[in-house]
Amino acid sequence: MINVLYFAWLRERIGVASEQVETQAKTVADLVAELCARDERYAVAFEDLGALRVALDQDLAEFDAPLAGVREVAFFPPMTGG
Amino acid sequence: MINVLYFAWLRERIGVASEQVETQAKTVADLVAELCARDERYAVAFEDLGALRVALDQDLAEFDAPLAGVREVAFFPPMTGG
Amino acid sequence: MVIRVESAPFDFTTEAGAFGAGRHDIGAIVTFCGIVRDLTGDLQAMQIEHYPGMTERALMKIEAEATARWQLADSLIIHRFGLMRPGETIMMVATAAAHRADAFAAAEFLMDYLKSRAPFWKKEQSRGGETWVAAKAEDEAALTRW
Amino acid sequence: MVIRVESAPFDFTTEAGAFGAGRHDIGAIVTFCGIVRDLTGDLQAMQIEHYPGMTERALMKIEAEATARWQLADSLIIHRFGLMRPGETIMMVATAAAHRADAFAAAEFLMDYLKSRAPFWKKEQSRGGETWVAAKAEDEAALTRW
Repeated sequence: MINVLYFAWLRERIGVASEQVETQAKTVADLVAELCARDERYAVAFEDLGALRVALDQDLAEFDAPLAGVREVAFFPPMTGG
Repeated sequence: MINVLYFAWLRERIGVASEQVETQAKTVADLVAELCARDERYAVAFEDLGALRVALDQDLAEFDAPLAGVREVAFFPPMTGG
Repeated sequence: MVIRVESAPFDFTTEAGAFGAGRHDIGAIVTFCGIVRDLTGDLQAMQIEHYPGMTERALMKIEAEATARWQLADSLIIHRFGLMRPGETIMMVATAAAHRADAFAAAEFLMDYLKSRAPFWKKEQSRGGETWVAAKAEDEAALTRW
Repeated sequence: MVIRVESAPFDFTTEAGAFGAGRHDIGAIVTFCGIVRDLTGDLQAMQIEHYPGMTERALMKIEAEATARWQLADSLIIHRFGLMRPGETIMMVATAAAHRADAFAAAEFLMDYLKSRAPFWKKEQSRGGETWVAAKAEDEAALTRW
């Protein structure tokens, strides 16, 4: 079980802020593919991965990063702090 | 008649903050030479012109600048504001 | 070295006044204050969302990096989340150092990283509706100078 | 755009708080505050001499140059002269802009020029005697970046 979080417009499009996902995905990209296959909302939200960022256990990561041992995955648009 | 001002350690070495000088000097360098010829204090103070700056009527200038029309000449070490 | 992530308004004046107060080893203090601006008069509010936990973690990493790169006597980051009105203070950064070059460089570094690497997202609310603020290419490019 | 050259102490907190207050076209405020530092504990006081008339003139030129180069909503320079104790504020600069890059660049520009082109001279008084602070080659070199 992985805790998956969504922020900003990604959260709005998917319609939930977080969810528990049962997955055997090896990488972030695999997890995204699983989610997209599950529901059209995900497919639309994840259409352009170049416009999205991912954090694994609260550290920024790449979409090809392995999920082994990861407890929390967060997806969000580029950050706009400051 | 030109009003000549001295600041910081130059003022301390020459012993006055300002003085009226009767001069026919054509350039700042000529004026410095006149002053140095006048008294040993000036010769010592103006020994290294590279360590000094000059302002003509309150604008920074070079030592070869002409004095025509200038009413106030100021000599001082490099500035240390801020 | 203080990091605060909070929703309540804070007083920039008070924070800036307290920062570095009473110390004699500080020659230079630089502060940056980010404010909700409204150039057109259309903006009603700005909503800032963040990622609790990761935000503090990211800011701590950024501040540790600045402290490793420059000679800093102290540093401070305050960043709000939630709803803010035009003219309200969003965040501030302060750096203190013996010399001004360290204080300036560290403050700019903190700002550049905080813009693109700390998990905050801004949404503008105007009469016309709500819009998520897009990240700027120039903000990402600013990171390459460090 | 305000320039003040004065001997009386000023309160950085109050000045920073009043700067840009109530305006909605400002997104970024950068402040720099220069403080009498005493790294060794030997310094008793700092005496700052200036060239009345030329000082204001030089600061106005520097500020006009900054305003011409960057998009500034406002700027402020306060510089003291006379006797100051360790920990006291010597001077401050503040810049306000819609965007942070303008505010930061203008503040650094003002500081760099003010260091080497405004007629102030610092003298340190310690138990061992009095010493005029020498201009640093790095301060002169800093001007070449603009």
